[in-house]
Amino acid sequence: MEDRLRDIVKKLLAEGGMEYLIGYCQGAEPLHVVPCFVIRQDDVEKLIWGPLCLQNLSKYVLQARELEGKVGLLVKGCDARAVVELLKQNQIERDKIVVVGVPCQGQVVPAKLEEVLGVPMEEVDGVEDIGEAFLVTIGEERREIPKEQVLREKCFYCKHPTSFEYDFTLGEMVPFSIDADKGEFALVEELEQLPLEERRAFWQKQFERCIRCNACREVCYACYCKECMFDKKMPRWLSKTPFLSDNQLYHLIRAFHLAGRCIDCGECERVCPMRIPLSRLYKKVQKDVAELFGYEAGIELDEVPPLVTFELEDQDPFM
Amino acid sequence: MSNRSVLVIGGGIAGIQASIDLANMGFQVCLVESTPSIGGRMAQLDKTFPTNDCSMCILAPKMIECGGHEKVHLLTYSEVVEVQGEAGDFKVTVRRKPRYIDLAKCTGCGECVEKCPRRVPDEFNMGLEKRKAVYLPFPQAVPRKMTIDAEACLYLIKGRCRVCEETCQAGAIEFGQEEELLDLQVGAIVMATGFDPYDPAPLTEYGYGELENVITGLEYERLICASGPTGGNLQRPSDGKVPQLIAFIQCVGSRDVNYKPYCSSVCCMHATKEAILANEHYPELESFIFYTDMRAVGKQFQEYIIRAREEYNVSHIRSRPGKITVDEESGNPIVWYDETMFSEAGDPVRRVTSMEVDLVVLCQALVPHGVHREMVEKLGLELDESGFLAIPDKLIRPVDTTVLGIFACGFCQSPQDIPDSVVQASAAAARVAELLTPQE
Amino acid sequence: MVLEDRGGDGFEPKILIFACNWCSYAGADLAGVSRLQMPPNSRVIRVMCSARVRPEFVITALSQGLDGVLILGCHPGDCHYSEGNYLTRRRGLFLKNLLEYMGIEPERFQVRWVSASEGAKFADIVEEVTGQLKGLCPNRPPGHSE
Amino acid sequence: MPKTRVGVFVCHCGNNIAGVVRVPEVVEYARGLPNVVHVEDNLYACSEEGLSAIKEQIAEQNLNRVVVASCTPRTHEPLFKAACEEAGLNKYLFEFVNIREHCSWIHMHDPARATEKAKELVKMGVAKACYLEPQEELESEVFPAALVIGGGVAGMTAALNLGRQGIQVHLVEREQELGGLVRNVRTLFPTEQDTEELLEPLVEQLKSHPQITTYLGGEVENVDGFIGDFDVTIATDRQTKELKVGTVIVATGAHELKPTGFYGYSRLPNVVTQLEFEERFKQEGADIPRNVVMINCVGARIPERTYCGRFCCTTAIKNAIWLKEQDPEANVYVLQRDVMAYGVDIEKFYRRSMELGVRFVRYDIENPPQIMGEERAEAVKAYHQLMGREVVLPADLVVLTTPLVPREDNERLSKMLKVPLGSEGFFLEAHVKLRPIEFATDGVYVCGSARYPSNIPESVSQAYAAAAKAAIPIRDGLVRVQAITAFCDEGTCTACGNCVQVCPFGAIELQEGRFGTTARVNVAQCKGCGCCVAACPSGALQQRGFDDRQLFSMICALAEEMTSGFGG
Repeated sequence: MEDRLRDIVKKLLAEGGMEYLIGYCQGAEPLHVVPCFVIRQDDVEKLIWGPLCLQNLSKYVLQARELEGKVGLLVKGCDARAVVELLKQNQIERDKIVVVGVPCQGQVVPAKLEEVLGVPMEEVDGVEDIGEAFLVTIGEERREIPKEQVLREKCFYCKHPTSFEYDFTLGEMVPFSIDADKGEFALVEELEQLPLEERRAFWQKQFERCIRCNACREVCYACYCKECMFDKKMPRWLSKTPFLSDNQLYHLIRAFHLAGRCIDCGECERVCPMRIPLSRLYKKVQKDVAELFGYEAGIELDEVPPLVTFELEDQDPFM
Repeated sequence: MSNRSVLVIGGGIAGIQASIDLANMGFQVCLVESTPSIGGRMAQLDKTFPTNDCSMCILAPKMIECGGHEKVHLLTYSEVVEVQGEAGDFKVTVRRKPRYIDLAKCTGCGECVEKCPRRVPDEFNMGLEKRKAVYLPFPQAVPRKMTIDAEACLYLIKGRCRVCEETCQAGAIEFGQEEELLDLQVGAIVMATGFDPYDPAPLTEYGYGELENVITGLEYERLICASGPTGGNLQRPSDGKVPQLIAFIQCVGSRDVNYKPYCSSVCCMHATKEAILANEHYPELESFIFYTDMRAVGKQFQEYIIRAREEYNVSHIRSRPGKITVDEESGNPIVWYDETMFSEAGDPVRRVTSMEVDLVVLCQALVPHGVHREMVEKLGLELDESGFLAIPDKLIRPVDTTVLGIFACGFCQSPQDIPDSVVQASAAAARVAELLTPQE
Repeated sequence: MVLEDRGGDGFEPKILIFACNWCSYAGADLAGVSRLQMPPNSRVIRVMCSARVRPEFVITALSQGLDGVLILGCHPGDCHYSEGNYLTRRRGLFLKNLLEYMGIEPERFQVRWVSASEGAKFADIVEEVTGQLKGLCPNRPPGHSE
Repeated sequence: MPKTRVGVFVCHCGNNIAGVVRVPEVVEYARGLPNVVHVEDNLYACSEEGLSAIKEQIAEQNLNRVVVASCTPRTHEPLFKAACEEAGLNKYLFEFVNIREHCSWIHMHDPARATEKAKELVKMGVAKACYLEPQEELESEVFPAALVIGGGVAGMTAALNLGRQGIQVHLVEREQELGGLVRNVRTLFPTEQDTEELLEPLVEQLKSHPQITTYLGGEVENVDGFIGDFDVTIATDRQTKELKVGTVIVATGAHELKPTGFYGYSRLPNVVTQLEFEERFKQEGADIPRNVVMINCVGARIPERTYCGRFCCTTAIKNAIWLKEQDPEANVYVLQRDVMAYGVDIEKFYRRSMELGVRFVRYDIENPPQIMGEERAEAVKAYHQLMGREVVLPADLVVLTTPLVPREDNERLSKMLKVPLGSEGFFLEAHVKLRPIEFATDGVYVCGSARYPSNIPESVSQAYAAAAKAAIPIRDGLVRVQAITAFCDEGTCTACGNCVQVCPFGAIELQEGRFGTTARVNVAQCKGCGCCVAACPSGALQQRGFDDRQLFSMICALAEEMTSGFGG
């Protein structure tokens, strides 16, 4: 598949009109894949594709606004929703981007892999998707690891293994089911069923750790404001010190802003240095948007975002 | 070409509203008011039914809007002397009484009032308090300028004093002032001269003027008003005691062929409001309203009556008391009235009974204002049999008088409450606009 | 100045109310004009429409320690601006669920419809919500400044 | 930027505020607030004295923000704003704090806490004031035409008056004929003229007036816009017409209550309403019954419908007089609960009816009259309060006096015009005392029984009054838009389009500009709701007078004494 990818990119570069393509290349360590910008034909060989290509690259596509030509973008099915949302929110014009869709059958969480293997990450040489499982190479040794042991949370209930918004595609894939019992919102429901005090305690424990490094915001495709409201001098929504109440305010407001925008790429949780399970917050946002307003972000281009419209028949618990 | 100026006579709520509407329609308005301030009777009310809105709170903005309007020329302390001409071209002579104050210089600071040695009964407070010979009729007065009462001023009657003149730093006292006659030319005239309370003295059975603790509705209104002589503390005249039981007697002089045959329209609601206010001030206080028919016909009026009964200790007794006597020792008035009792056999028996209360409030008839008849003559208008302005076509021209170009709104043409007066005031403005628009 | 009241039996919650100019603020005025007595725990901020209220304001108010926040708007269908309150309804619904998910008592954030003629309803709501919040602890985080 | 200098004026409102709130304490407290350079209290801030104090201090203390703590901005704001302006201070630098309706009047028994609350409200007001900015108002033109909805006596009167003021009028009547409810009435109080004598000339004048267009069988389908610029869609059988008008008068009238379920009405053939009575005898030659019993307050002044129908007593008296005039021997009884013969004319009428021999019997709501008879009403049994016993009154005809009730259509119209209905279902005016025929919504007025049951002289007066109000903006030619409109900080706008989507007035568009694509607000169309501001994640959209800094600072001011939250 990597070969076909490189062929397409070579052709696109040769045709002209595309300034560069944003894809993935190998990082300093074997389990570390990083985004890369493919500008010249020479760069094409750097491109890789596999279960460690975790990043949602659509964050970088906004750069196309400043460019003459187009920007190419490699998207997994899940990340394609971000592209749709960016189009919807007028952040990018469709003819300024070239979308190359890659089919995906699950992404690996490196930390989980390390734990399952019992081997330090640096010693692992490669991970390959072989359909039912991941094939891990450690020196000479090859080990098959069942997917459910190392999969990213969002991949368990993946509905879009293939990008549905593309100019070129590397093929289709059927949705796969790793754990049929595990519903999309299982973790949210689990939390919802706890008594109020325990939920509060749960979140307080999480947000106590927040150091407000803003990594979650920086990585979020939807955080494209020219000046974030949290950075404004007035109103100064947050104090500089990461008090718990301010941390909660920060995450709650972010969650609110992402209602109808969050496409479940999971990047915020992935980059959080304090390991705050932010997906649990954002899955709730997605769940409510779906249940209350029948809305799913990043699917239909002409669907109006849920909180800027209404139905006369909306639920009304406020009489 | 019709004259685009309008004369409005009377600066009560009706006159104020008519002036504002006319001015907003682009007419030049001259508002003539006989007292030193606009505001009229509404300014004397504490609260208004059925919302218990504080009367001054809603009136003051209108007074100020009217007084400050660039197209309204206020002539307070003035009277219409003569009117000639016809619709579209009336010639009016107005007399400005001397107020011995230079309006341009007076700041309304009130220092002269402090120093003035002469005290006379204060008509704004129904004589329940004294004011000085130099005075501002009430705090929210528009214009906020002093007036020297020529009939009370020591200098003007006896030729000595002039303390005010020494006090006034603005140099606004002008004893040399004389009355001024102004000639106006207007296209139309709006009458809004309002009402006076009827003096219940002729109804000797109620002892008004004899019995200290029998007062009138408007006197009561000043007593319960926070800006009144007692600061809103309800104190009865004889001993300053706060009453626990109050009797309100309705139709005093109204609906009575011996006095005024008509219904004064507002007294049922007025009395109920007064009873509610009393209870608001003193939660233990109980009121009895002696009435004939409880005429509560406006929006939210019935609900107001029900609230009075259910929440404010107000009882309505359907009877017209025949006599009021007094318990000499306590000074308590005793109200004698008919009531229907039932014998042991269950037969009804009308019998006279009595109730001793702390205070009696006579809700007297309201009659056209004192200047009314004089104005009617000067304007060549006609009266109906009750003394109100005759309106020849009530159905379709309810604010047109018998003289083309002269319109009437508010109490001068029939008894009515504030909203109805305000409606008629605007209606009069509409009729003026119609008259003064050249028709094709 | 109210600090000493907070906590313990004498806890007096502080409630922030956003009221739309046309219906709910007028309803609150009517409550005043009608002299309907209610506990002095609420403070009204007037906005032209309930839909002006950013959810961020609600979150901020709660985060700063106010005990409850109410958004009052015209009844659905009665909005002076036609549809603002429908937006309020959606935002309110969403925010309410989110806050509860975070473990914040549902009483702390409420949306209600109060018309210009509903002075009594305004008074009832203030009474009711004050009572509800008295039943909770003061809104303060554990281990923070107390 | 000059230093912020706030002046605070605390009103006693006589005793209304000072009787509960300890004003001197509030004054002292306000002195300690940031940026406050002057504080004083006034007996009545709204009196000329109070206003001149404000004006003087603006000059003397060089105030650039004014905060008045008194009553409700809904009635008094214009007054204080005007005072600021007179003193040379932009009126948008004024902030109102309500410590009367929202404090002293509702906490009368707790002066201590009411005082605390007043202080906090003042603090919030001052906090907001510091962020106020001067604003310019936009003026817009008024389209010189008016719409009158309803072609009854009120609507026709209003239309004629406007027409005669030289204003173009569109009159919409849903029936095929003008006249409304009155068409079915036989004679009119107080002149006792035949209805036709009133209606025919009115209709004639209306139809021949060059400025007035009448739409019979017409329905107002839609109204959009605002004072000065309403877009109206009128549908008649033949056409759908789009119109532009500057102002609108609602004169849609009301129905007579058909009292099904009361006193055998609709079951017994000789039990009719007053209006049916009039219709019946409008035709010549109908037999005049000898024994007639009228029952007043049917369906009115009862727990389910508390209001009084105002003129139904008059109608009963009028019809009773007519009966006695037709047949002096007739026995006419009016069973009543209070005879609402207010004023001069009705009382005179009432007295005349008694002189003619109409007998009034008072009944009690607890003990209502009863109809005797199975197939038809034979008699009415009533408890005679004065006699203290039951009386049986033979009846050839029973006439039920019922009140007017609101039209079902009111609700639709109220939503379309964005004006409220009261609890009874009649249109709710802006202020029951001093703005009886205006709505809170500018440019829309009401008259006649659409507002509350009114007799003809009253309806006609209201119609003239409504016409006066509707004429004012048209004669003036301009309306001024309050500067509470939204605006976009294009530098931070991301053009996400949320604001465009939520704006109920289509006032926001995405446009190309110095900062690329951004939102832009058309101020003339903006109504100042602020929906867009709350929908804007970046905070680029703001509302003048209600911006994020202003509201945020109020929250902070209130919360300052609190420790931070999210506890529980």
